[in-house]
Amino acid sequence: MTFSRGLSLGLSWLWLALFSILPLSIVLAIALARPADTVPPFSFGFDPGNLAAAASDPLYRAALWLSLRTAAITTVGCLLIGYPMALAIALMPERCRATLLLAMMLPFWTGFLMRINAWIGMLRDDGWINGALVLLGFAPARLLYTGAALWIGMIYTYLPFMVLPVYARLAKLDPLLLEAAADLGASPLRAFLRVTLPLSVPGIAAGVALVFIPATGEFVIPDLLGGPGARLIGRVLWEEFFNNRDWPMAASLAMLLLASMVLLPLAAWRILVRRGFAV
Amino acid sequence: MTFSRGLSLGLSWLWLALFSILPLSIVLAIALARPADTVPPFSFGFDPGNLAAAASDPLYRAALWLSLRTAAITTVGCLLIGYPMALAIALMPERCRATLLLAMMLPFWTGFLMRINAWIGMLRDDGWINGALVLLGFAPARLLYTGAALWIGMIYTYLPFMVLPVYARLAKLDPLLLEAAADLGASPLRAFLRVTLPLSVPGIAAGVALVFIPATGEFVIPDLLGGPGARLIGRVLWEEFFNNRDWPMAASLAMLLLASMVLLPLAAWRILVRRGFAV
Amino acid sequence: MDLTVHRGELFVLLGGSGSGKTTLLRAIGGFVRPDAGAIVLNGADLGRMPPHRRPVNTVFQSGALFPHLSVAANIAFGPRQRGMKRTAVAARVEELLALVRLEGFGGRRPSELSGGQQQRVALARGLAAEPSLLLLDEPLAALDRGLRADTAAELVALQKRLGTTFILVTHDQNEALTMADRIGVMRAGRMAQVGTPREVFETPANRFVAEFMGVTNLWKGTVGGDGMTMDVPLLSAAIRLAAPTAAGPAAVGVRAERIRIGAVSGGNQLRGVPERSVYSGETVTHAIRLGQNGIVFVTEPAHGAAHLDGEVTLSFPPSACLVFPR
Amino acid sequence: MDLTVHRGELFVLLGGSGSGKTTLLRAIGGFVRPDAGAIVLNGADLGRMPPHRRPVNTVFQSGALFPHLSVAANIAFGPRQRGMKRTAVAARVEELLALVRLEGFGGRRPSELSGGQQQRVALARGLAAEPSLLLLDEPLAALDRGLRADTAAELVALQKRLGTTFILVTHDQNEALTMADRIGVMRAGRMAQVGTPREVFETPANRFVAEFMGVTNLWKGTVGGDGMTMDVPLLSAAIRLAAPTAAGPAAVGVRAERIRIGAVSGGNQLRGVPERSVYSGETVTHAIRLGQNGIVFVTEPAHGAAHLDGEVTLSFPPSACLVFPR
Repeated sequence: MTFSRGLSLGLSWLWLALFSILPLSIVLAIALARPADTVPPFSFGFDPGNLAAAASDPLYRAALWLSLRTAAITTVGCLLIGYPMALAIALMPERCRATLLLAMMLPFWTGFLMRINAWIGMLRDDGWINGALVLLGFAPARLLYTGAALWIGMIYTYLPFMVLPVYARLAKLDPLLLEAAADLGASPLRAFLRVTLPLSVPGIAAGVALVFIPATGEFVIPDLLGGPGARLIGRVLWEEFFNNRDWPMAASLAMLLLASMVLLPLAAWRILVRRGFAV
Repeated sequence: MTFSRGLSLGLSWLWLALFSILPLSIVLAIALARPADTVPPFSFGFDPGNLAAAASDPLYRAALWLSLRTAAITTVGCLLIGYPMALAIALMPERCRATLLLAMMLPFWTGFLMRINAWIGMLRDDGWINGALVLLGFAPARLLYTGAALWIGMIYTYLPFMVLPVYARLAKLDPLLLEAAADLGASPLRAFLRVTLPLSVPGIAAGVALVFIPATGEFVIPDLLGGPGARLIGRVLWEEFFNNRDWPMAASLAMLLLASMVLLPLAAWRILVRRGFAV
Repeated sequence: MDLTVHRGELFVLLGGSGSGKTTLLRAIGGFVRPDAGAIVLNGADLGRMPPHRRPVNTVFQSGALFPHLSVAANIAFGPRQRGMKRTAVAARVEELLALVRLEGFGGRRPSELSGGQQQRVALARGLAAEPSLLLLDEPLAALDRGLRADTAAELVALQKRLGTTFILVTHDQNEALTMADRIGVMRAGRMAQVGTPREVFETPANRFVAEFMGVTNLWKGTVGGDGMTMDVPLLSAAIRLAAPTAAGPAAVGVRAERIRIGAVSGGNQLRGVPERSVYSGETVTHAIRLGQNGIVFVTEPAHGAAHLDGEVTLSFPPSACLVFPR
Repeated sequence: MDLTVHRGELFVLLGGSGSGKTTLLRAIGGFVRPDAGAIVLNGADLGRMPPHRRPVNTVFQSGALFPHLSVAANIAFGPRQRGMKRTAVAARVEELLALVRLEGFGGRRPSELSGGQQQRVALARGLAAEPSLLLLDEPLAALDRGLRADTAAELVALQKRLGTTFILVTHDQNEALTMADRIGVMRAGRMAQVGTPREVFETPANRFVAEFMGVTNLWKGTVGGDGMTMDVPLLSAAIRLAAPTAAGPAAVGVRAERIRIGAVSGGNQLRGVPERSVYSGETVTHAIRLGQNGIVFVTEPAHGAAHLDGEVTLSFPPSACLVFPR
C-alpha cells in the first residue's frame, strides 16, 4: 500500500506539474511578453500592458461578457433539462440504469457535426421550420445565427456533462430517506423538494462546473450557429492567435478567461454555502 | 413514488424518442433519399444506392478505417495515461479527492484551443522542438501534421472521459479487499493485478466507450493537427454536407459510422466477457 | 394470516431473516402493497392509502435520519408536513428532545451523534407527529450490547407512559420476551404463534417456536396407547408425560435448564456420559451422551456446579415435557 | 500493555466499541503501525514487516471475499501467493472446503452464498496458507442469532482439532465466555483484565470488568475499620464481606442471580419494595426499591417464581460480594 501510494502521489504531482502548472506558467509568461516579428512571435519580458489591455479593452470585455452570459444560459438550460433526465434514470431499477444512461447519452456523443447540421437545416432562412411557417401563411423568421440557435446548440452539446454528475449523486441517494420522508407525511413532491433536491446539490455543483467552464471557452458552436455577431471570447482568442499573430494578447485573454472561469463559480459556490444549501 | 416514477419514465421515453430515435430516423430517411437540386437538397424515396456506395467506395472505406484506427490508438493512449491518474486520485484520502480530480481535469477543459495552439507552436516546422533540435545540431524533423501530432492532440482532449469512469469505479472499490489480499501474502503489485485491475474492468469498459465513440467522429482536431492527409470520416462527412451538398451521401456515411461505432465495441465487449474478464 | 394488535399495546413481531416480519411491517407502513387482504387501523382500511397519508410512523433500522438536516429539523419534519405551525413545532421538538434525553442536541447534524443518540433521534422523529401506531424495525440492532438492555427498558417505559401502540420487529428472542406485551412469532410469512411472552416461552405451539425459544432438547418419538408415555428411540427410553396425549408419532421437547443432574424421585430418569461442558458465566451447559447418537443438553447454574466425571443420572419432571405433533 | 498469547490457544479480545480491540488486531496483522512497543511471534519481531510477509492471516468481519473470484479461487489465493504448486493448491482447497462443510461449492461466486456460508469461506481462506496465527474480527457478528451458537461451537472444535493459535475479537460477553481459552477484556486501549472465562466472570479485577460481565448491582460505600463490613449509604445498610479488605472508600458488586428473595440465615439481609419485574423466559429480574434512591436487581429462575407483593426480604451471602477500590 505504502509503496504504490507513494508512487501514485509522485505520479499525480508530476502530472499536475507537467500538464497544469507548466502550461499555465508558459501562457502567463507569454502574456507578460512583448509581441515581436520573430518565431515564435514574442520576446520574453515583463510587460503587464497586454493583461491590462485585455482586461480594459471594451471589445474584449464585451466578448468576455457575452461568453459568460452564454455559458450561464447554457448551464441553466442544461440543469433544467438534465436534472429530470438524471432523476428519471436514477429512479429506474438498477440493472437497466447503465443501459439507459448509455442510450440517453449516445445521441450527444455521436455524429455531433451531423446533428449541428440538422439544426442548421432546420433553422436556416430556407430551412424546414421557415418552410412550414410560409406554408401556414406566416412570414419567415430569422432563426439561424440568433442567440436562441446558439443556446440550443450549446445546451444540446453540453447536456451530458450535467446529466452524469447529477445522476451519479442521485444514484448514491439512500432510497430509505425518501421512504422516511413519505412515512413522515411528505407527498412525493415535498419529499423531492426537502430531501432529494438538497441532497443532490454536490452533483449539481459538479455539473455546473463541468458545463460552465468549457462552455465559456467554446468556439466551434458559436461560429456554426451564432453567426458573425456571436463574438465570443474563444473566437477572439483564435483570431488574435492565428490572424493577428499577437501571442501575448491571446495569452492575456486566455489568462483573463481562466481567471473569470475559476473565480466566478467559486463566488457562486460561496454564496450557496453561506445560504446553507450545501451539504 | 409511483407518480413521480411514472412521470420520469414518460419523460425519458419522450426524450429518447425526440432526441435519439427521431433524428436517427430522419438521418436514415435522408440516407435512403435521392440527391436533388431542391431545398433541402434531396427528394425522399427508397434508394439503397447511397448506403451501398458509402460502404463500398474505397475512399470512404479508407477514411472510416483511418478514423477507427485513430480512435483505437486514442483509446489505448487514454487508458495507459488515464488509468494511473485515476488510481492515484482514488488512493488519496477521501476529502482531497474531489479537489484533486478537478485540479487534474481543469487543464483539459479550459482553453482547449489555447492548448491545441500551444501544441502547434511546439510541433510546427519552425516551432520550439525543432528550434531545440537545430540548436543541438540535428536536422529539423517534420512533427506537425503527422500521425503522432494527431494522436497527442486526441489523447490530450479525450483523457477526462477515460479518467472519470475509471476513477468512479476505483473509488467504489472496498479497500478491505486490498487489505485481504495483502494479508494473504500478495505484494502490492500482485494485489493490484489480481484484485484492483479485474475489479475495475467495468470502469475501463465505460471509459473505452466514452473515448472511442466520440473519437471516431472527431473532426476538429484532425483538421488542426493532422493536416490534409488525415481524411477522417468526420471530415469527409463535413465536405459531403457543406461542399458537395450531397445530403443523402453524408447521411449514409453517418449511418455507416454509427453502425461501426456501436457494433465494434459490442463485439470487443463480447470477447472480453467470454474470456471471463468482466465482473 | 389474521392478526389483531390491541390499542396501546407493545406488540413484537419475532422471526429469523426471511420470516416476513419486515415485509409485514412495510405493508403496514404502506411501502409494499399486500397481494390480498386488508390492513385496518381504528376501523379505517389503509389498503390503498399511500404512505404519506397513513397515520402511522416508522422508526427505521438504520435510523434513516436526513443527513442534511439538524436533529431539530429531523424531528420537526413530521409535524411540519402535517401542517403544524412553526411555534407549535418548536415546542414539540423541545418536548421530544427532553423525552429522549437529548436536550441541547437540536442544533447538531445526525453525523455528529453516536449510534445510540441517532437511534433516539429516530424514535423522537417517529413520535413527533403523534401517530396512532408506531412501527419500529429492529430499533436496537445497531446498538452496542451494553447499551441495548438499557435502551430496551427505556423504550418500554416510554411506550407505557405515552400509551401509543407500538409494533416492534426483532430477530432477538430475549429482546422480544423482555419488551413485549404480546409476541407474534413469524415463520416463512405466517404466524407460528401469537401470545404473551410467558405463553410463547412456556407453551410453544409447535416445534419451530420451541426451537426458536431455545428448547435445545427435541426428540422424535411415538406416544403409546395410554397417551401418557412416549417412546424415544434415540434415547432408548420411554418418557412419562404430564397430560394425556393422542397416540401416534410426536416430538417431545425439554428445556436444558429443567433437567437436573442426579436422581430426583417422581421424575423421568436417564443415564448418560458427560461429553463436554460449555461455561457461559451464569450457567454451564453439559452435553451428555446417551447410547450411540443421543445427546441431552443440561444447563445448571455455574455457581456451585460440580465437575462431572463418569456416568451420571439425569432427572426431569413429566411437567417439563412439551409434546408436539409431528 | 503487555500481553502474551500462548501457542495453540483460542484467545478472545473482548471490549465495547472504541476499546481498541480491533486496532490491536490490525496492529498484529500489520495494517496499522504501533507508535511504540514490539509484536513478537515465535521469537521473531513483526514490527516493520509488511502485512504480506507476516505468517499471520485474518478473517475479516465482513468476510472481504473477492467478489470476482470463485469460492475455490478465494481459498486458493493465499497458498498461490505463498508459492504453492497448482496441483497442491487444488488438493488444499478441497481439503478446506470439506473442513468448513462446503464441498461442491468451489465453483460458485461469493455473492451466490448465504451470510453463514460466506463466513465459512472466509475462515477457510484464512486457514488455507496454514498461518502460525489466525486473527478473527467478530467472525459471528454478521450471522443470524440462531446460527451463531452453532457456528461458535464449530469454530472452537475446529481450532482444537487444528491446534492453530486463534485471536478472536468480539464485543459479545457471552461469545467470549463460551469460546475462549483465555479472555483479555479491553477498555480504552488498555487491558482491564486477562484470565480464563471463569476468572474474568467470577472475580472481575475492577468495576469496569464487573459491569461488562453483567454485575448489575454496584454500590459505592466505605469499608469499616475492621475490614469486614462495608457501609452503603444508598441502601442505608452495612454489608458483611467474606474476606478482610483495606478500610476506606470502595465499591461492592453483587450479581443479581446471587440474591435470594426471602430470609436466609447467615447472609446479608435487606428489605425493600418490588417496583417492577422483567420476564425474559428462563429468568425473571425484579427491581426492588430500597429507601429513596436504592434499586437492587434480583434475578431468579422464571419457572416457579412467585408474584411479589408488598415488602420483601433479600438475602445474599458475604461470599457473593465483589469488592473493588474506588
